[in-house]
Amino acid sequence: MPVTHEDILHWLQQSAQVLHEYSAFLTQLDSAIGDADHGINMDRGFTAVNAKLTGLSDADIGTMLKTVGTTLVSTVGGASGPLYGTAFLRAGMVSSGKQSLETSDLITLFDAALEGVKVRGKAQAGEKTMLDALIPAIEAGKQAAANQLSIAQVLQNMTAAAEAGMKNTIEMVATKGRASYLGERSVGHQDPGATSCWLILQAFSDTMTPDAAHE
Amino acid sequence: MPVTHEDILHWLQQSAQVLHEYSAFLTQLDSAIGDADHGINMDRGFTAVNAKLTGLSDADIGTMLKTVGTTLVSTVGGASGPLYGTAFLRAGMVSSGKQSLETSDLITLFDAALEGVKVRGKAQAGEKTMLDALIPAIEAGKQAAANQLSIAQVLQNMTAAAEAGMKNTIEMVATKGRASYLGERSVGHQDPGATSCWLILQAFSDTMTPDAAHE
Amino acid sequence: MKKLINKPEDVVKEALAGMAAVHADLINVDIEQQIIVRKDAPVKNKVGVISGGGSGHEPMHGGYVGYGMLDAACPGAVFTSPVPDQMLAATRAVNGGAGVLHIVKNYTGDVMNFEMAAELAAAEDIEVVSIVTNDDVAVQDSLYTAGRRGVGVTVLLEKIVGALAETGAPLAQVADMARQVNNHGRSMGMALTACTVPAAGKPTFELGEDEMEIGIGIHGEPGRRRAKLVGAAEIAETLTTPIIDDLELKAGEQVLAMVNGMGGTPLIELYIIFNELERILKGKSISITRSLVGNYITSLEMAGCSITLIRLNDELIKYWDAPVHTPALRWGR
Amino acid sequence: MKKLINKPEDVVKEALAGMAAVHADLINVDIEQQIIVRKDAPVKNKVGVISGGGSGHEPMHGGYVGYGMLDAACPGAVFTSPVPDQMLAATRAVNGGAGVLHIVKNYTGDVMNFEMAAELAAAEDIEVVSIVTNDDVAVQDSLYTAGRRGVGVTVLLEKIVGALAETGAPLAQVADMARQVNNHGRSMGMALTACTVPAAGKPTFELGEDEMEIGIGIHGEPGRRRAKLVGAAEIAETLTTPIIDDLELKAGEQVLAMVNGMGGTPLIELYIIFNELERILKGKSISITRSLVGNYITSLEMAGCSITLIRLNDELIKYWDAPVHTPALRWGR
Ligand SMILES: Nc1ncnc2c1ncn2[C@@H]1O[C@H](COP(=O)(O)OP(=O)(O)O)[C@@H](O)[C@H]1O
Ligand SMILES: Nc1ncnc2c1ncn2[C@@H]1O[C@H](COP(=O)(O)OP(=O)(O)O)[C@@H](O)[C@H]1O
Ligand SMILES: [Mg+2]
Ligand SMILES: [Mg+2]
Ligand SMILES: [Mg+2]
Ligand SMILES: [Mg+2]
Repeated sequence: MPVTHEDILHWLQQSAQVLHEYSAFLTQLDSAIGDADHGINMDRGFTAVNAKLTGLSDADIGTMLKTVGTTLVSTVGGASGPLYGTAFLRAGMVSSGKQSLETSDLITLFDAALEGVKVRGKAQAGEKTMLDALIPAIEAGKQAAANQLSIAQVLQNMTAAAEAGMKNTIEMVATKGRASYLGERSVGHQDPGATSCWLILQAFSDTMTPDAAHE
Repeated sequence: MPVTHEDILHWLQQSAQVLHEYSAFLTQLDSAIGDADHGINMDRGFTAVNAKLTGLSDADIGTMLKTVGTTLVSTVGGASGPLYGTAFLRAGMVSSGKQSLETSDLITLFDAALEGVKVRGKAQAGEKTMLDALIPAIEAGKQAAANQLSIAQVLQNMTAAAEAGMKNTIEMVATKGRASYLGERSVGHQDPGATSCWLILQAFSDTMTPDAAHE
Repeated sequence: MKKLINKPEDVVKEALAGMAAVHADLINVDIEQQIIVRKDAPVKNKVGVISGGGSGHEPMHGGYVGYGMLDAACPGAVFTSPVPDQMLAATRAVNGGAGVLHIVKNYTGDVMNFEMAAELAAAEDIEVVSIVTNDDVAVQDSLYTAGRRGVGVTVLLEKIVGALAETGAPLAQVADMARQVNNHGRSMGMALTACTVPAAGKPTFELGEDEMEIGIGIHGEPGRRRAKLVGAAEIAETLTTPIIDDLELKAGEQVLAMVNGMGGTPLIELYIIFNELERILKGKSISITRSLVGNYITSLEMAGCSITLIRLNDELIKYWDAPVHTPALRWGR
Repeated sequence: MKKLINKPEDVVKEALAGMAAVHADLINVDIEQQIIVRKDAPVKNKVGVISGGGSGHEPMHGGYVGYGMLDAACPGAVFTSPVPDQMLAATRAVNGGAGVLHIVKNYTGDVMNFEMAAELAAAEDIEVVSIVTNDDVAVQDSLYTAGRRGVGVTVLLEKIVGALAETGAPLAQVADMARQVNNHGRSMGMALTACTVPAAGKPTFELGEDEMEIGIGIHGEPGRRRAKLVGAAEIAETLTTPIIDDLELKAGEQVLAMVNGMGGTPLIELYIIFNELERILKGKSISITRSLVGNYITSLEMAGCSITLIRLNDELIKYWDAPVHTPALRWGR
């Protein structure tokens, strides 16, 4: 079963809800190695996204994701605004006109998003950023796709890899973003952006896994 | 035995020492209903007085007390500076040229000091100030003098009355000085100025009571 | 106690040395006599205007010494009135032959010390007039008590009266203006936290996480009452209403409004309070013709604010707008 | 959390409304677009100079909008870079036909958002040059990391560059001057306490009664290291030495020195730090030719300070001394 237009809508709603619930937690993570606003930022952005979703019920997936991107750029600010904004914008650009996504579309979409984050943020793996959740997630997704797993399982594997990647950030020394100012003192703390990245992937996976939402 | 020039010197030294020891306590009292400086103020003033004492070994009692007065005026500031300063100045004026003080001289001296505080501060008994220690002390002194008690006992009675007066300030509503700004909230706190007044009298009494200093 | 200081007993002296270094173009600081004097003092035939009080209220008063405001300031120990010697030295230093105005905040200590200084100055044939500010509506005015405290109005009065003195007006007129400003001004303050006198080393009082003090002065003292912490709108209302009532401000009148920080409150919060103040006054058709928002009369690092309103007329506006050039207030030159 | 606010989510909006009311003569505040624009913008044929960043650093940047300094400022949420929409709106509002300079503090978020705004402005044929300030010596400069933060120099640079822009100098020259000031300036900060982001409700970190953070930025973050609290002399030494070393300041050189309060530290302590700074520089025969002491780039109610030094030459002095008239800095008019 491909990812439908409704699934995307549901995913975004779910993301908004989860980011709202985890707002204080993300802010607390950011408080340790950043400036105590990541949860507030993501919550503000996805609340704005959520408000736009009703107007998007007839749009194609590309338009939807591009709208998410511009909304995040216009409402989040900070580092995460341009980064997630660019990610969704790029994802939208490669999904133009689509009403549903097959596994290969999904991989293309995530690759584009990753490229967007990299170009915008000039970071790479191992610098203790959201990339350390996103990169292993996409690798796991490609692996799962190569193994012909279902879309739901592809997303489950991506989420699990993102979670592992997120946990790996704890031991990393930050060299990009605000946490880099702390140098060695950044070690021992989980990166907030990697955490929000995992939450968003998890929301996607939950959306595509029939029973997950009712757990 | 009259109060000698040396007794006065000793009293002033003793006052400086006691006010230094009680500085934090007086400041704490002032912190509750004032501005947390009375101990600091008195300590600063009597430290300056102490430094002048060596230069006064040949002076008469009047000159000594006047010097204490001007020194306090010049170094204490706040409310207590002009009040104690004026008290000692007036006490010095009525002791001009004296090398020793009989009981009656002592009463005159204290009356003059009290008059000085009253004229300068425009307060009266019952307003929760140093007057509430000084006034009952002088009354007790006059009573003791009328009963022909020794100077040491006069001063002991004065000190006891000052202590009782000081304790009575706890229940008073302040209407003069900084504590007046607290209105009813000033009740339940002992007045710092009444406390320093008691300490100074106690130092005098100790000086004149042969064994007190060794207790 | 967490402070950027060396030894508590050196705080005032070292801060004065710092001020002297930063503002060498405007002021001379006499560390020995502990006075801050306008660079070009005494200004011939101009009334000298001085003030003073405990330290810990910075920028008041030293920050207001300069063209168009004070001729000298006498900073005492932290929260302790200066001594008459300082006031006498300042009076001498600024006497340009037209007499000297002493601006005294109504605190027993300040009043008595300035009184003694005035007596000493009189003995030297320097004409001195003292005026006492007492604008704090949190304290009831009464002949039988120490009366209301002098707080925020003092700053604005020093500006207005300083401008008048700069014109060469005689002492009696300058003193009259000071009394007029004081009569037409009222203030009230509140605190979110206490503060710590360096030599005391401990906060002046303890306050719960959800409590505030209403009706504080500027000496780290508790206020008239303790209350549950509420929002900015309600706080502004609590401070403003007694001021409006006491001044009997009417619709159509105009005021100079100051929202003053107690030292530890960031500017962003003071602007929020001002926003509320504006709303309240607009609701009563009183217009804020001039305003000042920032830390002008503080209580060390205390968090909190005070509101001051002065009823304006054209003359007061003229002297408010006149050029001033001091470390803390500057415009028009 | 003890703050003079209403709802955390309304802090920025209400503070802007307050600012608009207080400084109506100098600035227009567009609450909707969340930008603060100089009253007479766009000034024809003058380079527009804008800056922006998270709120919570007041008076920066909004307090520096006005004659001789910024043409507009874009305040983001507290400690959060503003969004490109704000920067684009500000860029449009100040474009007088001579192009617009974006002054960007080096934070990943600020840099990326300003970058996107510049792209959008370019698409509208508005010439934009961005310059990035990165003066914090607490952070090691490196091509492989986010690099040094932009802190205190930003304020002084806005003043100097704003004065140059006021002369009608072309964009390239204004941008060159900005780079020059940034290259010749360094800062370092320390904290005695953390601060609380209103929407977060809790202090950003915990610090013991005898501890301080050395090498902090301006976002309530912990510093490079935690240390035992020491006296003002030693603190000034700790902050100043790396600045002097990094700038390679030599005997005989002159500097513009700023001692900046983080928001919760009283002025009296900042003067004490300045006194120490003066002593240190005097010991190295470096002269403080111009100076600024006060709260200029803050971190909400954090207690602490930062020191900034900029190597001066005659040209920089000229533009520093040029008239400025903004809510927070004013002289010469
Ligand atoms: N250059 C970068 N590339 C990728 N991600 C980054 C980069 N810089 C920061 N991030 C991510 O952004 C997160 C912080 O976002 P947020 O707190 O919203 O913004 P800010 O740091 O501006 O306050 C970090 O936890 C990190 O994952
Ligand atoms: N008008 C007055 N008459 C007599 N004593 C007074 C008067 N006002 C204040 N005092 C005394 O002064 C004491 C406070 O002294 P101090 O703390 O040194 O000065 P300040 O109040 O200026 O800080 C009070 O406790 C009170 O006993
Ligand atoms: Mg952050
Ligand atoms: Mg006191
Ligand atoms: Mg005092
Ligand atoms: Mg941020």
